[in-house]
Amino acid sequence: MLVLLLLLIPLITGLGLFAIKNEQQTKTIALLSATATTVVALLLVFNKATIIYDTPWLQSLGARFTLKADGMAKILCLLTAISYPLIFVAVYQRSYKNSASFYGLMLLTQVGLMGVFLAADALLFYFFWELALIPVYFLCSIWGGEKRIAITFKFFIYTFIGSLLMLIGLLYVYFQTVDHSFAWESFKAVSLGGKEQAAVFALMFIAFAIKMPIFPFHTWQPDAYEQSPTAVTMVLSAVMVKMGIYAILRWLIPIVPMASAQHAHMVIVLSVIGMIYASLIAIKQDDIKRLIAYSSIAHIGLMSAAMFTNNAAATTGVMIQMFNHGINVLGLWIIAEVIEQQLGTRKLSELGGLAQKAPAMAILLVILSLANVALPLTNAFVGEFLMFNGLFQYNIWIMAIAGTSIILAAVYTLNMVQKVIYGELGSASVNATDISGHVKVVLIAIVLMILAFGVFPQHLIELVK
Amino acid sequence: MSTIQILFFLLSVLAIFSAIMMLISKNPVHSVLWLITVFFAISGHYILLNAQFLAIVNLIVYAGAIMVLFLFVIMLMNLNADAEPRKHQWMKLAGVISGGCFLMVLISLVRQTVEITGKTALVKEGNIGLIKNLGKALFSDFVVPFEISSVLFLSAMVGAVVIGKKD
Amino acid sequence: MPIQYYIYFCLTLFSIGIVGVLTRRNAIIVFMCIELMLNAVNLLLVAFSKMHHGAALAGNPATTAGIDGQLFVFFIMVVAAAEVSVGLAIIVMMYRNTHSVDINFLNRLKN
Amino acid sequence: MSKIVFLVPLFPLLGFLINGLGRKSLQKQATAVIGSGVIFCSFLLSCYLFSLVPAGDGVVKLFDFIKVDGFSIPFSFQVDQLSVLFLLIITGIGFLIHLYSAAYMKEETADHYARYFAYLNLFVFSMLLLVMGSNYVIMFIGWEGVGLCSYLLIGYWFKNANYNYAAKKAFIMNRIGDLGFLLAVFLILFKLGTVEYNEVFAGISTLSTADITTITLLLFVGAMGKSAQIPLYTWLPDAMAGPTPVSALIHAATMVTAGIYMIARSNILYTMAPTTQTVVAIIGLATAIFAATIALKQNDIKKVLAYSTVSQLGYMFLGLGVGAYTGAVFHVMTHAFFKALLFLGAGSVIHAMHHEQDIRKMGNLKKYMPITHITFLLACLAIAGIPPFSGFFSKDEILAAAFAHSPIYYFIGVGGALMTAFYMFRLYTLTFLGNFRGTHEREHHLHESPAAMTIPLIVLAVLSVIGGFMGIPAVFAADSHWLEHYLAPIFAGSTALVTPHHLSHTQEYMMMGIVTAFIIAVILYAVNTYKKGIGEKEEAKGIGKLLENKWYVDELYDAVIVSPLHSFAGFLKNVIEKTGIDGVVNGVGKFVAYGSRQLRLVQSGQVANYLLIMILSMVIFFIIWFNDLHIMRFINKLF
Amino acid sequence: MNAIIFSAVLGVLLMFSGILFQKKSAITATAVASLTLLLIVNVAETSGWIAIAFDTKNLLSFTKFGLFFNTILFAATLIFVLLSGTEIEKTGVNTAEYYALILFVLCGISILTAFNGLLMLFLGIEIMSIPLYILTGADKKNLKSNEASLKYFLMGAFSTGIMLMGIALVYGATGSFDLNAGANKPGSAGLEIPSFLKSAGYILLFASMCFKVSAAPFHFWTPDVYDGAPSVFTSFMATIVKAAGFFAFIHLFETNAAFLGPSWKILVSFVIVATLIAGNITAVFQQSIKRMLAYSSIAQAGFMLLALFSNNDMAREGIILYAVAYCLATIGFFAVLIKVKDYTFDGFNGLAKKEPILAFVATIFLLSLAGIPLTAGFFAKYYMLASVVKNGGALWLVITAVLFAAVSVYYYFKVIQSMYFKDGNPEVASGSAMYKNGLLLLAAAIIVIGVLPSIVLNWFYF
Repeated sequence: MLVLLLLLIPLITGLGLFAIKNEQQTKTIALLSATATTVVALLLVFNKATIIYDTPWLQSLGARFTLKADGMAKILCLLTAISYPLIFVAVYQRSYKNSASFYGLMLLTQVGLMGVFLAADALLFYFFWELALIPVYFLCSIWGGEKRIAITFKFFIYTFIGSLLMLIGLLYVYFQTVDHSFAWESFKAVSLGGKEQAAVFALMFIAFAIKMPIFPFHTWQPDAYEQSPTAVTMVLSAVMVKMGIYAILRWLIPIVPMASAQHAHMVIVLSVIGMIYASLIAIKQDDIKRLIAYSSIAHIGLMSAAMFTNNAAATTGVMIQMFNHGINVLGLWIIAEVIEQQLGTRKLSELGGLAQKAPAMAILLVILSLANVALPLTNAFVGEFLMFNGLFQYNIWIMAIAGTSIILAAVYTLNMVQKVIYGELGSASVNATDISGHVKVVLIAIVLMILAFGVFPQHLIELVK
Repeated sequence: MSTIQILFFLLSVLAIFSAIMMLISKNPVHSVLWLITVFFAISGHYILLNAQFLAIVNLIVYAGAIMVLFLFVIMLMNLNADAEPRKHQWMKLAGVISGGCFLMVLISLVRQTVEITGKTALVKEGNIGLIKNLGKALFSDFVVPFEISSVLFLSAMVGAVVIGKKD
Repeated sequence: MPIQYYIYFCLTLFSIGIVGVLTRRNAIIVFMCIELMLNAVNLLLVAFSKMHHGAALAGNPATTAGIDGQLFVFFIMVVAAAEVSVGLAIIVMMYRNTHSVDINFLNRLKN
Repeated sequence: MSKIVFLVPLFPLLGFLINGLGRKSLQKQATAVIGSGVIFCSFLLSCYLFSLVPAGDGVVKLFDFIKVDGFSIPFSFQVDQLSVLFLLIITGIGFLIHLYSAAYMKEETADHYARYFAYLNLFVFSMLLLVMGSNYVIMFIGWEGVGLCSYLLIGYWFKNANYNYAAKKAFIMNRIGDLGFLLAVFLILFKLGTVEYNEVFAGISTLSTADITTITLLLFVGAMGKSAQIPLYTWLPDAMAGPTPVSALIHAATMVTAGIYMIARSNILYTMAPTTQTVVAIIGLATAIFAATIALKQNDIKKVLAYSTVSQLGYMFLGLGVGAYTGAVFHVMTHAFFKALLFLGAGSVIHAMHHEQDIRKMGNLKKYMPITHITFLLACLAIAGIPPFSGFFSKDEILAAAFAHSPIYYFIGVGGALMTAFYMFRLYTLTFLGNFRGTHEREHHLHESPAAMTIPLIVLAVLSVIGGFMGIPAVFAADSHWLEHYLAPIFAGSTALVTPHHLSHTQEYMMMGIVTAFIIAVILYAVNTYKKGIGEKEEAKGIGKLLENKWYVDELYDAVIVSPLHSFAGFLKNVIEKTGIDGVVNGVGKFVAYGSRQLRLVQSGQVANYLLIMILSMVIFFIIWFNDLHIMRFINKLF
Repeated sequence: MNAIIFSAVLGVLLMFSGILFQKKSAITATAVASLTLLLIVNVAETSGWIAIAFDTKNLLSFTKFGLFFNTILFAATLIFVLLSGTEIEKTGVNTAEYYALILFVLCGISILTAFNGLLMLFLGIEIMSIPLYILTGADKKNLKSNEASLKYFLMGAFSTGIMLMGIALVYGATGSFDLNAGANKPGSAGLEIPSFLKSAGYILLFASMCFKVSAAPFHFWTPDVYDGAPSVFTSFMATIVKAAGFFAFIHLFETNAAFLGPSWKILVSFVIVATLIAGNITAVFQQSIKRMLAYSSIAQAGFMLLALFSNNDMAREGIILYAVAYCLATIGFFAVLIKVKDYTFDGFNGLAKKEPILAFVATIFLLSLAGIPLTAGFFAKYYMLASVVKNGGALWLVITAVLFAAVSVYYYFKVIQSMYFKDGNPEVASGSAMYKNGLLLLAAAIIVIGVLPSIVLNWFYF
């Protein structure tokens, strides 16, 4: 029942919000809902057992409404749940036109995300997968930046193609199941031949690769991140890209293990190329949002490479890194949002010297940046350590090449830090003031999480075991 | 060559010739007349096949009613002078060629059909084409389509009225 | 008569009808060509009907096999008549509005 | 013991938190007291630990840091002779430098003052983690942590873009080394399934020589970055952008010696990998000479000291490379004393000169700053290796070991020592002797520094003078090398593996004598040459210009690595990403749109055309039907 | 049989209602009543309460599947009339006749869902088609409507000719018009050899059926006719009529596909791919939403053809679901479209501001057409894909279909973009409250089916 609440709370409030006109009320209700969800998620996390909710749905199709919260699902639900109140508080002062619809759609997205992470039935999974996408399409297209319509459209169609291919893959497996069921267990029990596995792998992998995104399917992402309203960007990059990774861990590798192992090399090489590639491009970015976007691609690249190393520790690393990367990147986006809101620019060349005007923000940005470069004792370190370790055991040379990304990460992250907060005041930062109280609260919460999970990562590791 | 064969070929040649003439005559009225000739030839075929009822119906319905209707319309529109501008030559050529291809393909198909080799259409004999037999069948086995075709007529009638009458 | 002859003949007529549909511009003539096609089919059906009848007759003198073919022709005629009434009405309506029955001018709707 | 070990790093951490969080509200006084106080507490604790060590049990586990299938990494501390020695150096010198900073940084506003102390405390914390960690991962945590603090402190004056650049450079170059370190950790983890020192060293026998060589080389790459060895040394001179006490603490006394600590800690690995040892020795030696040559022509007081540090670090690596682990650690210690002293002295000078660092504009400062002068001179003598100052003993130990290994090492090393003596006394002379060459206004303001700054100078001067007696070579008195005895348990594994070959006493005396004589000659020559000062406009030529421009290494790196990388990144961003990948993605869309425009032309509106296409497609249908088997075969081939 | 009789009789009744009632709304009301009655009698027959038994001499056979299909199409027609009745009234003066013709079309449809031989197929198609020629030309003063009508008629008659030739050839080969007649004679090697004549006949039949369901390359009439016809009748033609056509198509080839041998799969996949290309790709560049919908209906036909390709149980269930989903969404969207004056995309700019409810329901309909989950359209497409996957092989066809589904998202979402993301002041006739509520109910139905498609299918299975 607890897991069902994770879906119901945002669903009901999300739909209910459309009826509300008052902006203040909207915000309050949305925030309350998000907080309630977080509480439920926390209860779920503290409950050690795997919680299952199961009810018939489409029996003729062999699909059931099955939600299953095991460690990996829990940690991602927690991420989804936690990020929402943080986002809502962070954008509390920002006034979106038609705010009821905005918050309503945001909450509906949350339903989709939760569903994706909880679903233990392939068809249900696919449903939520799409459900998470549709509200985002509207959110970005209505409240986004200048080129929002075309960019969002590209993003939507791109991911939509992927998900349809995934559907074919799922269908294919479904017809091979013994009991004609979409249940995860039945899927796992299917043993496909080599050629079939390869086909299913190709179909499903493309969907997940686009979602994550893995080089060279990534071009929608910087554009989408740049053009989306920042609150949505936060959801996209903190939570939504994790859908792809999660899906690979849950729905791809266990179901077609042979093909996964066969293609692991290709995926890992692609991912590593993507890491280096995105890092290099990030170095040359002048737009803070695009920079974070490329940095995110690089980080995701590491996760996707580590997943395919077939190494238990690395997989653990991926799981906790999903959470940690979500938290970190959320913080970075909040900073980007604050900068853009306040100074009206995202160009690094126009910024600078914010440490003088906004010391609190500067400190928080530095800590977030450190987490971004996976400095030890920040949360990202543990994940990256485990993942690199897995990659190392897979192939030392690939790991060595991938490892250069930690240098490059330092380069672009410190570039950003330097250009934003250090140096003389830039043309746009003359009028800057420090971040407001509630943004500070959010960021401090994030920083505390960064440090807490950096020093005591074992709690997360225990959770995902 | 028996009489029937001679008749067959005569009628066939007549029909084809008339059809081609219908196709190429510039004056629509001429076309109508040529088409009526075709229908007559076909009715001749029906008689050869001892399908007397159909032969008569063909004459009455087609050559009589339908073609007269055509003629009326053409005259109503005063199209008897050649009102038709020339079509693009290539389009004509393409039409003839594709029609020819279609014919060729179908004929080659028929030529390869094994099961009809040596089969003949019963000429002169066989009385299924007689009105008595047809009537029996029509009102017993085929009464449903017969009744249903009334709906067809009704709708055609309604349609013609709806379309044709002045608002 | 060998059935092939009928088939070839009917197909030829049918194809002439097709060629006419493709090459003529006058809507009425086009329609007439379609009628020609229908007639070709009719004759073919009757020929087949007699063929099947002939085949069945050998075994059973009282058979009515093949009668359905001729009845089908009857229904085709019914339909053709109905079509003609509607079709001519449409052509007349068209003519009233445009004073033309040239199908080449039917290109307000395209692309 | 296990109960209090964690307090040692905890105090600086507390200091960091209090100063960092309270920087808006704390008075400067309070900041300084807290900042220095916590370090002093740690120092006292370290002293206590020092007294416990011979009896102590070593490893203290706090909690499980990472525990996954396959391996577990505890968060635990190892307290033994080596770490306690470093603890003392770090907290001791750290405390002095904190004290010194309290006065040196007086001009900063209260919150920046607090920020400074917070960073400094954080640095000490990280450094303590580095040396106290009982496994490579904890060491790596400290390793990166000190890099971070170095970054923060170099860029302390964040308004200056150049300083930020220097800070960034330091961090990134360190990261290059860190990657090597990390790879080594992974390799250890892969081969042995553990990163705990005790277990690694115990399991070493199961490893092949190739593995050990790889591990040690990779670890050494880490050390290169942290301890500023060729080719990763260029960040250290630039790091002088930070406040001078920072240079003293981080870039002279403690952080840069982390590489030496690490190798000393892993001595058994290195001993078992002779190839690596050779590499270490050669790189150390090359760095020692190379940096010394650059130092000869530098005019920035801190730059000279920086290159000197790089050079001295090179000596330490030489020592490690030739197996003189004790010597290297010994040199770390003495170097910490005198180099910290030199930096603090330089800081005192800079403080007096109002942040003027060009030695060509100084001179005759001994008149205004007697304490600074004396202490600085003592430090110069120590670094030059004049007996009985501390530097003599430690450097001699290394050189002696080098000679035992290969005389070539020795002679080159001695050449470096001579250069050291030369540039140090060039520096000393230009700064303190001769006439003052700055403006009158500046001369007017010259003053001795306050007590908070001079007391550390004096303490360090005393240490620089007497520090060497901790390791009196056997040639003077048998069994009087206290340090060697003290550290013997740490290096026991290594000493067991190598057969020591001692030089004869006569030989040793002779070498000492000759070298000392040479050094004294060089010193005199330097003092003589530079008494008059050097002109600012003096254009260096030939090799001098080369040295003045630091062999153009920075420019070389820029041309060979940085610029190509940037243009490659630009190429990726503008060409591959935009027109390449995104072009393909958008191209699909464009292709569809183009297809749409073309395809709708088929919809010509002409009935005849439509019917024509229908007829033709029927013909095609028939053709397909005729040839279905061929087509099927074709399709099957395709898929 | 109920449906055939009642639709014919009620059609005649409606014809006379024009004389009885002066007010057009009364005629509409009668139509609604008639359709409801029709629906009821059909359900009655399906469930076996009241069925007019009639010996059809094996010419018609009333299966549950066919009757259920009838129910769906009748219900769709009812919804169509409820939503767009006022528009039918506005189209011309002959309201009663239009309703009568619609009922005659339904009569034809009832035959098509029950035919058991080529004769009834032919009659059914003609009864369905001839009223449509009229309805297309209902807007007599509008040249586009005239043109569409004439084009439709000429091409329709031509395809009838093709179909008849096909029937004739089949008859020649088998001597019967029964669907299952004339098993192939075993050849010398004991293998069944396909009868060339029969195959040729069925290929021609295939072509003409393709024409009826507007499958490429026989689709050319569709855009022009749908575009030219009065919008309300386009809505009817594009949905109910087309669905019936599909039923007939699938029914016709259910048993007769096998003997065409491997070429059958090639032919169908050729047609599917061509249809998907022609529909989707051409739709991308359209400026008029109405014309875009015409192309999109071709594209949807491409998807429905997958049922023909797979030809299994799942395909049959799927075609039901597809019919429901597609009819509801298209009828709904047309009901909105009719209210907007300018049919171009720009004419929809800013609709969400002016008429939020219309825009919202239109969005749901479009999402359903695009096959987005949570809408009925998803399961429709899902079943189609699943039926093909179930047969194994032919993954490439599924992938192609899916890629084109993604293309379809492009043009459907362009409408959403116009409504929601662009500013403008569209001229839109505001509908009555009943109309809006009806639309909302329809949208709700689409979502409910999208979540629980078994609602529809369970009726089928009872």
